[in-house]
Amino acid sequence: GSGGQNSNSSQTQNAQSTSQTKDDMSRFDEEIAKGPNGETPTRSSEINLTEEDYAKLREGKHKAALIWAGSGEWYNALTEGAKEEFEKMGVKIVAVSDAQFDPAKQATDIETALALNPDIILSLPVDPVSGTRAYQPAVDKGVTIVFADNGVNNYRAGKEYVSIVTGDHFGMGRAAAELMNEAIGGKGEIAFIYHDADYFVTNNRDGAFKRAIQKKYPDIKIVAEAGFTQENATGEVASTILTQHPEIKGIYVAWDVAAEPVVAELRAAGRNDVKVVTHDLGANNDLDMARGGNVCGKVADMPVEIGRTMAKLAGYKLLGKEAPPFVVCSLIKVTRDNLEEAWKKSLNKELPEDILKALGKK
Amino acid sequence: MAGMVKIDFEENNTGIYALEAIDIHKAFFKNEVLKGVTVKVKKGEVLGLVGSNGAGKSTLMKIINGVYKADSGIIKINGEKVYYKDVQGARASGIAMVYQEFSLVPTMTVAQNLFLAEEPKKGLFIDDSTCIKKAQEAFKDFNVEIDPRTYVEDLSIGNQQIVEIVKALIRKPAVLILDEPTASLTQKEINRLFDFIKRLKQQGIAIIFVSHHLREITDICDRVVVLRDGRVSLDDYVKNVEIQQIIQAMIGRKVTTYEYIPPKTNITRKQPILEVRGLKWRDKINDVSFSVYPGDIVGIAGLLGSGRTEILKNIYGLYRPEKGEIIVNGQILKINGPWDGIKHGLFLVPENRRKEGIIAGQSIRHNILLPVWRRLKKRLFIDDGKGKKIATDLSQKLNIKMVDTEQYVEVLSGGNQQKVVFAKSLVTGPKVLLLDDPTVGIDVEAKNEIANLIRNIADEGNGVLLVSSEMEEMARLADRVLVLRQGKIIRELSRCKGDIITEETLTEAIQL
Amino acid sequence: MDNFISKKIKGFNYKNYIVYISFGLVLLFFSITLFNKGFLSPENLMNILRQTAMISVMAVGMTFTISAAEIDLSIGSIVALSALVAALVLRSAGIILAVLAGLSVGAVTGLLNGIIVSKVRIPSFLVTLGTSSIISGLARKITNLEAVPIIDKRFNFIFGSGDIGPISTLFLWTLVIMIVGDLVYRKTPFGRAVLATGGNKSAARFSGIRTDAVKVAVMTISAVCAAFAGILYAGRLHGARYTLGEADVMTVIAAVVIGGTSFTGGRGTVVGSIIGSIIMGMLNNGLLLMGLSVSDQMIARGIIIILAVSLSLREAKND
Amino acid sequence: MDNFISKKIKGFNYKNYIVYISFGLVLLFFSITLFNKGFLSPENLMNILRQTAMISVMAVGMTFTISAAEIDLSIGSIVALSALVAALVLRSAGIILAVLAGLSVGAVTGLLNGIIVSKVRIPSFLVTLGTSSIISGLARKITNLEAVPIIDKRFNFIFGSGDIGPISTLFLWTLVIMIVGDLVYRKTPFGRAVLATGGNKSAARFSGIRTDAVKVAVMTISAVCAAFAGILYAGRLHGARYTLGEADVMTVIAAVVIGGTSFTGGRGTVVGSIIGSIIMGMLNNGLLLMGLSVSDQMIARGIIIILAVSLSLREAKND
Ligand SMILES: Nc1ncnc2c1ncn2[C@@H]1O[C@H](COP(=O)(O)OP(=O)(O)OP(=O)(O)O)[C@@H](O)[C@H]1O
Ligand SMILES: Nc1ncnc2c1ncn2[C@@H]1O[C@H](COP(=O)(O)OP(=O)(O)OP(=O)(O)O)[C@@H](O)[C@H]1O
Ligand SMILES: [Mg+2]
Ligand SMILES: [Mg+2]
Repeated sequence: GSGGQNSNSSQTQNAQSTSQTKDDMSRFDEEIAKGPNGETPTRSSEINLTEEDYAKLREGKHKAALIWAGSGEWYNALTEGAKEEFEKMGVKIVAVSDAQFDPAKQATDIETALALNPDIILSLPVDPVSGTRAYQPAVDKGVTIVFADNGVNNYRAGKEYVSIVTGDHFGMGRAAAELMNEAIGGKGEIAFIYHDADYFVTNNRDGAFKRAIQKKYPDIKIVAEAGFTQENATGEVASTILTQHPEIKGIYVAWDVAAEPVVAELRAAGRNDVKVVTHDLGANNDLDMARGGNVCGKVADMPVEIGRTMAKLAGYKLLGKEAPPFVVCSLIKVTRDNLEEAWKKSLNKELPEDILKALGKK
Repeated sequence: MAGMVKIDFEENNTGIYALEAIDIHKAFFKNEVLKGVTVKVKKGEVLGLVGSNGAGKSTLMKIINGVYKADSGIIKINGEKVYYKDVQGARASGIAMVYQEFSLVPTMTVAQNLFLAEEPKKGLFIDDSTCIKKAQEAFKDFNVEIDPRTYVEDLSIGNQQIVEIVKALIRKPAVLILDEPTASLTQKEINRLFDFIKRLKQQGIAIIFVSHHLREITDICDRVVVLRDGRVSLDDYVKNVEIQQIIQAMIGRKVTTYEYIPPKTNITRKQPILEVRGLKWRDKINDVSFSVYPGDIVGIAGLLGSGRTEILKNIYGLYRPEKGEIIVNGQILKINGPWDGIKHGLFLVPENRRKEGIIAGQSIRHNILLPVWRRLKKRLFIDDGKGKKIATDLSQKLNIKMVDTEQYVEVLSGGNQQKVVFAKSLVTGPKVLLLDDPTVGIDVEAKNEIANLIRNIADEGNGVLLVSSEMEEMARLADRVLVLRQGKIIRELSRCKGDIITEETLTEAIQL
Repeated sequence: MDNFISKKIKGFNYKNYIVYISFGLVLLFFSITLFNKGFLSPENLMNILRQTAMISVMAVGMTFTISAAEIDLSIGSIVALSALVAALVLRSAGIILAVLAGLSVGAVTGLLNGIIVSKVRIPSFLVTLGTSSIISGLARKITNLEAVPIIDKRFNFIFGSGDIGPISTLFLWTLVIMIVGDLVYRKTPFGRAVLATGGNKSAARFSGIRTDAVKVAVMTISAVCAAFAGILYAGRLHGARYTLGEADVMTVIAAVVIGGTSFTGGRGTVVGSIIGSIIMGMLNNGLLLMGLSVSDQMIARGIIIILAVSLSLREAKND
Repeated sequence: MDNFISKKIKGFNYKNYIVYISFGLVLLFFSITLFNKGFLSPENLMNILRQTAMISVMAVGMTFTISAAEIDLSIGSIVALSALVAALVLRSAGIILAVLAGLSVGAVTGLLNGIIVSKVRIPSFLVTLGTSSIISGLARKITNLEAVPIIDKRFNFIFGSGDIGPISTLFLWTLVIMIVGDLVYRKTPFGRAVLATGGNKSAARFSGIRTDAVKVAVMTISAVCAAFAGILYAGRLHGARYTLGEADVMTVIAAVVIGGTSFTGGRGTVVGSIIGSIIMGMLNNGLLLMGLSVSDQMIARGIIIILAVSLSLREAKND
């Protein structure tokens, strides 16, 4: 029945999309983020609460638990965004958890958090498969659940959960491809260092980047592909690629932290001609970018925005408002020129001093 | 009692051999230890096996018990060839052994150790209550108080030795091997053991008894076999041989043993080098006071558990005295640990070789020089050349049987390990030497050598405090003897005050 | 269990009941700080027991291994592979076959570990580090990183998701494993052989114990327990994934050591290890309920572990 | 068994040179399988040395700890905190101050570990597991998970990014630490005290060694080495973040054990540990050059480690 369909389509949105057939262009272009059940995305800017709404919510004295998959700057921003909105709604955050990407730990965290009887759970699921079971206790208790980035197999918006708020991961991948194209002047050989693990966010971004290069930029060749699981262990990967493919002009790395050792290796090899493109903001690499080093392009999504929107959508549910099932936050292509703006938009933070100096803005 | 020995020896004269080990060869690497040794023992016969340290006694016994595989040679039980490749095999053939080295599991209780690998079971599970009951009976037989529920690591070395013996006896073997069972036991326990051995003889059990105390051999054994350089150099009935003959067979010459070695110059007892005042520690030592003067060798005699070891450990800074003062060279010491003791010229030779004496997994050199690495420092680094020389000289002086000083201590024979422990005390050149059973398992010849060394140390104006379970050693060295009972000094014997100090007088002094 | 404790105390081995004091201290701490936050609610306590089940099961196995002075780092990878194998077999075959398949992953790996350790004499740390890397690799390849859902309701009920009355089947499994493990450990010749091998290998040999066989046995036990934990994970999560158990090795070892089993071997208790695992579970649970940030949870966890153990040591020594 | 012992009769612990055979085997293996893939190119070899520098530095410290029969699980967290502290201090102060600040993170943690281990007598495994959790928490809080870039060119050159001729400063640092460590370990009374303490603690005490002080010292050494590794990471990456060193603990311990240091303490070599760390580095590098997938790398790594060590043991015994 429908259950089967759901799980299929949600699979499409997840891991499998990396292994999708590259043949038909059309299939690829419509590869915009779609809801697990094929819902068309709504812009996060369209999600708003009025003053009355806030006032009403404040009377509820609700409690919320934030059940994340990991922790880091990105999750901090996510939490910040949610906190900000929840404060307006008078919602108290009673628990924040980090599953360290372990589905069992996440199941545990959910059970534990429920002992605090939260009315709201904002969560980023580690694993759509085991998620079905993991969130069941919360569903049974009628908790208002809003997901980030991805849903859970066999769940449907408006039923088990309110809706999903996500960055446009396919879009991010494609944007990265564009940046790479600009960076190396439209032609040349590049290396592709991807996250070799089953995690939909990175899988979708990496997959989209690769396909975009193959489809849109025939003059750009991916001559070296290597996966990693340890974000600190990418230096070895980069150096071996340089040994075997000294001719490369650019390297794509799955995300910012993983790109740091890569940049270090490029420096050590004295290869400031090799351009690095990656995802997410991060002081170390952004400084490198500001000083015109190897890093020359990044794509960032809007964790703060996602957090805010998730909180608002929870508000929708509590107010009985009709909530869109699938909301997508925009992304931002980051280069040396718009670093300051990007930090503001994405992380809601000022650019660190060192970087401002490097940009000559201080 | 000797008479009784002869009697049932005659009885068994015609009986077939319970155990024969014929033409046994064994080499460890290039080190040929046994070069064709044959020993036979009849039912109800006690065979004494002697030989100097490193002669191969324990190796032979371990081969018979299936621990080592002989390079060649055959073993017969009741006249039939047997093959076994491990200890289970040997046990199946009715052999049990008390090993020379510590072979209990310290982290398990006494009862658990006694029945290890053949626990009595009730249904699926071990019947602990029976274990404990049987154990208690066994200890009552031996009339020692050991609670089967205590952990072996909490037992004194003496009591551990008793547990080892009981563990072998409890297995009701047909052939019983005792490898230096009397080490670190006092006369009291030894007598008990001998009573047992006699009982077992009557039950027709064949016994091999290894010891360096030739007196014990002549007391309890029917026949004696002497090993020398991996060969049998003597095999005869005890009634036919004199102790001196045995020694001759062991080391190729006679040695005069046992008589008192007097100080070179008589001792002037004015300013004590070590003084202990009103020492109290737990319930083991109560108000103990005494002095040791330069040139003095003071013995502490007492029964097992009388607290001799504790006195030494309190002086040395291993235990913190609850009351009392330790005074060295007129200076009251505040000792927090052995390192302080050593700074003030104290050094202790511990009774527990394995636990407190050696680092088994390291070389002879590293063990001997352990207390003096600091002194061997030349500018920043250790002068290993000098260290090697010192270690080699000492090993030769004590004639440690070894390949070289880089050899690991764990592969030395028991007696040679003990020599290593004693050697440590010599490198430090102590002003006050504390000895706790310093010559356990050391052979007659080396014992003489060490006795002389100890006397020399005293003669150089140092003090020696000697604890020994061997009264002959005490009698040979001590100028004065403090008799200890339950942590109190009940009597002092002093040669200069005209007391006679001999094995007999001492034994009787501590008993009553 | 009471007479168990008292027996040990008679043996003057306070080390064996430290863990109970630690347990009391941690429980007390959270009962006070969280008395109005549902920490002591029956549901929450059952949560803790359910959530720690897999760690507890592995801790039982690891108790044998560490008591024999060995270590097993491969359990984490075994969890994942056994769960995946069971889930895959379940697609085409029945529960029993699936479970056997999962367990056999453990049995094979454990035997391999044990044989290399005892025959080739490589430290178990290295051997199991190696096999762990191999098994993880296989777990990743077997489904090419994809998670395998389990739809068999009976399987899911029996292993992990079901409740009998208020009691979770996971907890029942823990009880079974604990009781069996404890009896084998304390009451059988094999248990004694393990302790002897760990406590003094040569003494054990001299007493006629086949220490090599013992080492093979303990490595196999811990591996099979890990495989069973994997099956429980699969049942609890209605699916298997190659990342399962990744983070568990350290938790398990910590549980066993807190439980009073000594790294040098020869000393330990199965029940202690279970308590140790529950202590770890209480920490995760309590600190989350306190609403601490992830960073603060880490700091608090570290402090509490050290404090609890120190205080209990003091206690234990002072009487 | 006898054969095994016979090696020691020669007064020669064959365990000490196994690592060199393993090293040879692994090198040979890759030279053959990768002879045309640049494995033996000078740049690549220098890459390996550069990339293993931090592990090597930590391995030197850990050699002391394990030789004294202790373990230090907190090094990973110390790496991160020391790097962050150094980077932060560097904003407002000079290199020397920054380095001292970083190292003092190690010193303080190490002292704490050591004192708890030796005075309270909690197994170092538990103590350092606890402090590791505390320090990681602090590392996360100190900058609220933000990375701290380092702009000081001199710092970056000296610690990690610079080359002197063809030689990376990272490699030079490794050399310095190795030589100092090896001399202290083999040639000083302290080194002998460490070995004695690990070999038989109470025998060492009886011979006048302050075993408690030794334990404090070794815990401090490994912690300070970790702190220095953190500084090298910072210099190499031109910045610090809380995730540094996360995965290093196991690698370091493995390097030390492959290097021939025994877990039960009392024997080991510093150079061996360095070789061990380089072996681990060669494995990463070689398997990547082979173009294996991550999964296959894992499998291969496990197999090679076990095979290399077994074969070398065989070698070592049979001559
Ligand atoms: N496991 C072993 N490995 C190598 N050599 C050994 C081993 N055991 C004993 N040896 C050597 O064999 C020789 C005989 O040792 P053994 O223990 O049999 O002597 P012993 O007669 O028992 O001496 P002691 O009277 O001191 O006990 C010694 O030189 C010893 O170094
Ligand atoms: N319950 C115990 N726990 C730990 N160690 C103990 C215990 N009982 C005895 N010992 C240790 O055993 C050694 C000897 O103790 P004890 O005096 O009881 O036996 P002993 O040496 O035969 O006595 P003595 O030296 O008077 O013959 C001492 O080092 C003591 O610390
Ligand atoms: Mg012997
Ligand atoms: Mg004594």
